[in-house]
Amino acid sequence: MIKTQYRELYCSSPRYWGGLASLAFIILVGLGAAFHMEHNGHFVTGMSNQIVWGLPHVFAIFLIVAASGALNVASIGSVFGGPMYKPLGRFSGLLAIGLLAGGLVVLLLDLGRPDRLIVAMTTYNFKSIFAWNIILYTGFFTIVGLYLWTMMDRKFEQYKRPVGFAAFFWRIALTTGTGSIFGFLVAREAYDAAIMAPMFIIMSFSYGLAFFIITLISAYWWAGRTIGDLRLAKLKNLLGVFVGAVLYFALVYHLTNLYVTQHHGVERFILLDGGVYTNMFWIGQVLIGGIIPLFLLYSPAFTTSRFAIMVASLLVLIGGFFQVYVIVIGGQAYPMNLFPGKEVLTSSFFDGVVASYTPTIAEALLGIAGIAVSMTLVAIGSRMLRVLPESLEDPADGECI
Amino acid sequence: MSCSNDQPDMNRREFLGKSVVAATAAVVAPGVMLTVANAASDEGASSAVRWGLLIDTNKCADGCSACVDACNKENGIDLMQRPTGQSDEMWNAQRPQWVRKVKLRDKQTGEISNLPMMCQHCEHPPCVDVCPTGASFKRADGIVMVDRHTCIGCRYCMMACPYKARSFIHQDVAEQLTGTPRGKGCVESCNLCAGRIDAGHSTTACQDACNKDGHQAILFGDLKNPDSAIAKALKAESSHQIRADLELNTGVRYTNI
Amino acid sequence: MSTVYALLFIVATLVLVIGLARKIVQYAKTPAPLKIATTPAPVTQAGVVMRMFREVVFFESLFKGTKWTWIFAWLFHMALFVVLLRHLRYFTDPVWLPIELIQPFGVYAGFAMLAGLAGLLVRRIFVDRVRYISAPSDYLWLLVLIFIGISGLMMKFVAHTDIVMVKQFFTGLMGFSIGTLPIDFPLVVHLTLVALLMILFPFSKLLHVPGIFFSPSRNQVDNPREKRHLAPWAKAMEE
Amino acid sequence: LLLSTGAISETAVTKGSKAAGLDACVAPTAVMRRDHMDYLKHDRDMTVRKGVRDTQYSLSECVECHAEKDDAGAYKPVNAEGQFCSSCHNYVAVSLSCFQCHRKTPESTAGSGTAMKQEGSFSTDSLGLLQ
Amino acid sequence: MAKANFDVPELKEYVDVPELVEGTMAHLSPFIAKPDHNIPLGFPGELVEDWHDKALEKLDDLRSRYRSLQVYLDACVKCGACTDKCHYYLSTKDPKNMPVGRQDLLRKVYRRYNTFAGKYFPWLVGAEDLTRETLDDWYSYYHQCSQCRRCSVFCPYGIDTAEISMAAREILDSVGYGQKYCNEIIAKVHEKGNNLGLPGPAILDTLEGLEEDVEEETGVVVKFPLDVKGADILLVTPSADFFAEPHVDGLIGYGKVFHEAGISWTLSTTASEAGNFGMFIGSYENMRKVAMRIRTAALELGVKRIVFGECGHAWRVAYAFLNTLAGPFDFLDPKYPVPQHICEFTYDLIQQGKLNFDKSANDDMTLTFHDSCNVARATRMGDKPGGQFDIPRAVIKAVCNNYVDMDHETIGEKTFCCGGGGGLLTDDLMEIRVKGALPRMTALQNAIKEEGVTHMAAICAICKSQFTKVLPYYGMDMDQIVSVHQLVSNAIILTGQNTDEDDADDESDGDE
Ligand code: HEC
Ligand code: HEC
Ligand code: HEC
Ligand code: HEM
Ligand code: HEM
Ligand code: SF4
Ligand code: SF4
Ligand code: SF4
Ligand code: SF4
Ligand code: SF4
Ligand code: SF4
Repeated sequence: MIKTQYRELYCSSPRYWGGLASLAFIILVGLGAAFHMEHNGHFVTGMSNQIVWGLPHVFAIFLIVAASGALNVASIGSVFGGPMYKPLGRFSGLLAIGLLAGGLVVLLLDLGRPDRLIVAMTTYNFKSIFAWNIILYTGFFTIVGLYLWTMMDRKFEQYKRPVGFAAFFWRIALTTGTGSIFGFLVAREAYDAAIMAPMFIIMSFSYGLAFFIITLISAYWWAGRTIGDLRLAKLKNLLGVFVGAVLYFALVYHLTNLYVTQHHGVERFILLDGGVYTNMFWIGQVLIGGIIPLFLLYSPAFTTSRFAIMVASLLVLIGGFFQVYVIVIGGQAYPMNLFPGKEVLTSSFFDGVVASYTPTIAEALLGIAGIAVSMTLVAIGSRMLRVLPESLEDPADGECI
Repeated sequence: MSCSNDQPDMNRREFLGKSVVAATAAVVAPGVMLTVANAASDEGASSAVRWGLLIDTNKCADGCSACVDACNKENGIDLMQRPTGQSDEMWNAQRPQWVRKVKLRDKQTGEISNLPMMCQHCEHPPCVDVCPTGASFKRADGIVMVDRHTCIGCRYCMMACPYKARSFIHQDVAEQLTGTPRGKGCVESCNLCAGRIDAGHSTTACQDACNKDGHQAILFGDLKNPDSAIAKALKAESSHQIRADLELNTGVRYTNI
Repeated sequence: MSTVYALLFIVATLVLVIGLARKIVQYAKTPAPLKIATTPAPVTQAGVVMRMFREVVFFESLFKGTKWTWIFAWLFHMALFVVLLRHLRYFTDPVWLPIELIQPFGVYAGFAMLAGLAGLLVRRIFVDRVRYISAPSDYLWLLVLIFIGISGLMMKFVAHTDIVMVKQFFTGLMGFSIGTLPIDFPLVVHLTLVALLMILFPFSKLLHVPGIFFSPSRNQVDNPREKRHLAPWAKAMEE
Repeated sequence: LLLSTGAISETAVTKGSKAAGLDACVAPTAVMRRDHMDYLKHDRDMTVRKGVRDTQYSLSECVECHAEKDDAGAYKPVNAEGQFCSSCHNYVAVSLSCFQCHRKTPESTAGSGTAMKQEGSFSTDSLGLLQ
Repeated sequence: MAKANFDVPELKEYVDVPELVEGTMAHLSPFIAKPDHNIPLGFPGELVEDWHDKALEKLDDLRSRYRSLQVYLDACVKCGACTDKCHYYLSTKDPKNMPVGRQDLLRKVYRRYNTFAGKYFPWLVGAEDLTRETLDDWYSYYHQCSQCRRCSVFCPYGIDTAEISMAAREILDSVGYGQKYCNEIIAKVHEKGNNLGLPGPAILDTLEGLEEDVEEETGVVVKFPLDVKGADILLVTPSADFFAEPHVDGLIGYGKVFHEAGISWTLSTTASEAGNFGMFIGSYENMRKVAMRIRTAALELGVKRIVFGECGHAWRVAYAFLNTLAGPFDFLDPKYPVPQHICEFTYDLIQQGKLNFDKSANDDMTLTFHDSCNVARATRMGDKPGGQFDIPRAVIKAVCNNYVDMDHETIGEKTFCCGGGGGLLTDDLMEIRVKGALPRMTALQNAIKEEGVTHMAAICAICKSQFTKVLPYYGMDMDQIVSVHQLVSNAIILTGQNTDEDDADDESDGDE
């Protein structure tokens, strides 16, 4: 069998530096936005005491979820022994690290007191799932870092599988943890569901793979390398399965919620009369993020169209973004029912009314900067390290099924 | 939703905590209490007591907001300036409110009731459970508060609190009272007037205000001391915890909802 | 005691400055008769500046060479850089704004520096090839820096010293007046070792600092065909 | 030739403050200069977490004692340029974020703005006197 | 196959960094130069009495003349990045073959006599006296360095052990302790004009033979001119090209390319050697003297351009030093770089579409390319950094169908030396030559196994000679090494070439 040759990503300088420069610009703008938010206080955002987590959290959670999913390809390659995926393992590890870092940057900069990062890193309340998440995140960096190392350094090859397994379990734990951030919010009806954690896992698979496909194709286009159709077809089919699964989980989630009488209100809100959230659910999550990509991925008309795969992946991401938005913001917007059987006539604190939230540009810029941070890390990482195979031409013989 | 059954067990504690003595002393002799209160405060918060509030919604008057105003004053919340450029709507949504007035109508009977909502000082506070740094904490005497020296402003506690009892400080705070430091980027909520209580007072600011207006809707006291007014009152009539289904065993109880 | 330290630091500074200056002059004066840039090398002066920048800031060659060493070495040097910047607060009044802003990072950097040094020390002890090439001084340098770091962090976290006084002492010294230094054990250790470091700097492998800028294989433009490059002593041969 | 003794730091205590009239801080000066941050931190935790209010190193007391009054008798914030805390903190560039939350002047008993001295209302002054 | 009186390392899939074993190569040193090798070069005939002081004096002298030496002696931090980069260390485990170990042989003496710490605390900084043992160590280990500069790529300060080796060899020479092989050759060049000592008539004879061969093969008269005044191009090529396989096939290739380009060219008897062993012994004076022949020849023949044939260190001296040593070349045509590499020359013609190839002529081979260290790490081709990697590959790919690279860790700027450079290409050093080839052989073997490579092309006379010798030790065939221009020669279709040669031209498209 021909050995895979990994090579730093080289492409013509103006292209590379130009790309980096524009990413850097986006990041700079985002940092400016974050500074604006921190300097003035969060009153310059659309967030309030009702919607306490706004757009930055949507971005952050989206990226973090995608991060653990991005590792999927590596796991299939070295944990489950999918030879077709093996050469992609390194890049998948790098992307996972990049996405997580991007997400965390956003999360950090959205804190009320980011200057107290050291407090967050040194004082833990082990009862808090959030604290566990901090450990899970740092652990993720370490383990995926090690995993990358074992994949790249022949001397440590023998540890590849055990570390790969560890990374695999860690990342399942991480997504479960992220999902549980919501699962633990028993008070909020939208989140109080055991299915939240597995749903996050499957969401992570889908977004992570979509990110993977997009970055992979772009990287290869950037550097003028080739990817074989067969490989892409595999990735594409996998993506299709994940997208389907996400839809399925969403269905189960809402069905089980409908089963619990208490949750009828919030279900009605999301599915029927939640205004923007309902639209986002049906148009954003289901249509853009589910049905259209499925069509693009499975329709015979587009079997080998790379463009279709790119568009489908992009739509999966957009749909996923809406999905997280509906979960995070929609879940908060729906009022908590403190007084069953009563109707709130007046309250200065918006009891009983749907909270409104209009994100500001600053929040969006911060979130986008997070994505830019991820992409910058990936761009720099793949230039500095040998993560991308020289060529991803389909293997000549059908050895890789 | 009636929960007289899960009220704190008040019979086991027969003795009086030192601080209760001190508290009494403080009430008895406000002018000369300092050294005494000092001794009391030396001990800090004691687990021999559990502070709580009992709110009689029947007595809470429609249109009154004396408790809210008093709280704002007590804690220097009213010193906060509205940031320039902020709309009314956003100011309302973003300004801190440790206590709020809620007016309810029963969907069946149409009965109107009024009540103040503040942190319920849960015995099993979700806000404390979720706080990553342990900034949200419950003192030995049952008061739940935020240590704003370690709060990172993640707002997870706000997500977790079933009562929306907490506020995030969205802006710079130019002026504070010495007793209640507060500033941008942290989360805060009713602390049962901890500073006052530690200094030996036996009432909260909101209670004082309500009493002053003649409503007597708020009663502060030690839930664990069977002889305290609040314990007696709780025994006398059935009270409610809001969202009792969550089994948080709140320290703030309501009668007549 | 304060006087002893004052004198020590004056001497150390003189040795450091004069010693380094002499070395730099020596390097600058010694001709590089042939073009020996390690290729592929930049073909323009601007390219050389970029290359040097990458070497100095990112340790590019070391990165290519040995990733483990790179991680620790880079961590150590970057942290050292931040720590030194943070230290400027003892010597400038008023403290410059950027220096003020990095203050909080200086503390993390202190730990990072120790971590890097520890990694380097472990490698020096356990990798047989590196052990072979190490002389006692190679270990000593690492230990000196480690102890400087430990004593510094001790002052931060265990036994504080009076920083205001330290600053008054050093700013005073810069105006050639001798003040008093608080005599605290960690500070004494810290300052003694720092003085040692300064005195030995120009006589040791720490010459890699000026050296890297004068290394012909890195600082030359790759243009021998386009431009004739001739050392004075070689020119003399042509006559 | 170099043996001219540099000026030994004069005190940071400012003239118009209460401390100016006293001769010792809550601990010896040398100790305060080195360790006040640890004490403050320790006592902060005692106060906030344990409810112990009569700590030796209370920030409100620092302010009480060290804040300087201007000619008009109004207090100057202790973290203002040249005032007690800042005089050192600016000098050595140590951040003093405490006063983002903490009051920078003693609550003036006679003052108008912060009318706290009210019947029945707990006055923070009593806090200040607990020692 | 050659019989070795030493253990030939076994080829594994990878070359792992070995645990060090001291002294494994202490026994090996090259033959010592005799007075008649030394004296023409201006060195004492044999080891002088006061070698100790003379050596230190020379060290001082060199330090004051070479910034590289001075900085490199000071700057090393013993970081160890270079330790596992030398092919000689990897294959011999001898720590003195680690680049820094090699430098330290000189550095410890420098420290002892020239630095404060070394004078007063020698034990602290590892400083040592200059003793006869040290001198012998120098002789041994500085002649186990092929000056390939691989270590310099990875050193954070670019410390180039080759510079130190050169300095050490110059010191040794200055006390009369030179190496026979290099000094003998330099003497020959000074005397005859080439390394092999081929006299003019012998060269002429060879060239005529080549003309006949080519005509016989292609039916086209391709000239191989010698000492033709007024030719456009002076070709300077390693003397190995005049007789040895596979070098000579390369020379045929050059001739065909020049012929097709329609440019007049010539060789020169006095400059019948591209190599410049003066570099190996670090002697600026000797290097300059050798280089001056080329200038003189160019002036005498009145050429407009100078082109160098395939040789690694020759190209380094030509590319990087010629202008310095023998310049300025303002009498040549300024439109072309001085000097130009034959690959650059051919590449330009290919770019202009002036050459026609039948790529299938090389179909019996699957090729890979060995980046010669001096070309890779000390020179450039074309006008972009890295052209020295791209241009030869582009030429190869233009003339054959099957090309693959070896492991990327072993090519380009990180290429492994053939093991025979730097003046080690002598039988008395066969042990180090064979061992030193290990990393390259490993990569080649992997390429053979995994990618079906059959032949390796190179553009260096030393590499080609070395591989011819060494391949058999590793169970490969000596003719698996080929010249790049040999491939060009195979594939090029000369204008008017007879087409009935064989069946290969069926599909060749461009033989008008
Ligand atoms: C009783 C009033 C009082 C209180 C309360 C007080 N200080 Fe002081 N402080 C003083 C006096 C008086 C001095 C001057 C001592 C001297 O001149 O040696 C002083 C000196 C100091 C100094 C040394 C300044 C210098 O350079 O001379 C520091 C630091 C300090 N105080 C900090 C604090 C802090 C922090 C607190 C709060 C825990 C505090 N002080 C509370 C009265 C007080
Ligand atoms: C984000 C707001 C905030 C910041 C910043 C802050 N504090 Fe506090 N601090 C508080 C609050 C709230 C209390 C609690 C008061 C109470 O419970 O009565 C407090 C109480 C204290 C107390 C005990 C009360 C007293 O006056 O003695 C000390 C000591 C203290 N803080 C020291 C500090 C120091 C030192 C800093 C700076 C490093 C600091 N604080 C920064 C909010 C803050
Ligand atoms: C004598 C000079 C001096 C005075 C006056 C002074 N400080 Fe400090 N303070 C320092 C120094 C020096 C440090 C830094 C110690 C270090 O970084 O190791 C410090 C540190 C602190 C810290 C810890 C800050 C951090 O980020 O680590 C706090 C809190 C603090 N001081 C509070 C005060 C308050 C409040 C006052 C005024 C009442 C005050 N200090 C007055 C010298 C002073
Ligand atoms: C004259 C020169 C120096 C003086 C006066 C000095 C003084 C100090 C002081 C007073 C501290 C305590 C800081 C605190 O408590 O916050 C400190 C910390 C420290 N010093 Fe130095 N130092 C000097 C030089 C150096 C040098 C050259 C190094 C490194 C090689 C160094 C490394 C450190 C480190 C790592 C710390 C702990 C981290 C930190 O606080 O930044 N110091 N130094
Ligand atoms: C221009 C600035 C500098 C550059 C580019 C630089 C670069 C390097 C590099 C690349 C190494 C080799 C890697 C290693 O093993 O650590 C190194 C080592 C070292 N540097 Fe620096 N350095 C700089 C400044 C300094 C300074 C200011 C100091 C000391 C105060 C210093 C102390 C050291 C030491 C002690 C080592 C040896 C580490 C070991 O023993 O392994 N460097 N430096
Ligand atoms: S002060 Fe008393 S009556 Fe008035 S709103 Fe508050 S609780 Fe009700
Ligand atoms: S009411 Fe909310 S803030 Fe108060 S203790 Fe309970 S959960 Fe925490
Ligand atoms: S906002 Fe503060 S108190 Fe609330 S959870 Fe986060 S750190 Fe804890
Ligand atoms: S108990 Fe105190 S803090 Fe709580 S609401 Fe009443 S006045 Fe406000
Ligand atoms: S120049 Fe080449 S042979 Fe010499 S030490 Fe360096 S790597 Fe080894
Ligand atoms: S890489 Fe350079 S600095 Fe490091 S040991 Fe080798 S020669 Fe010395």
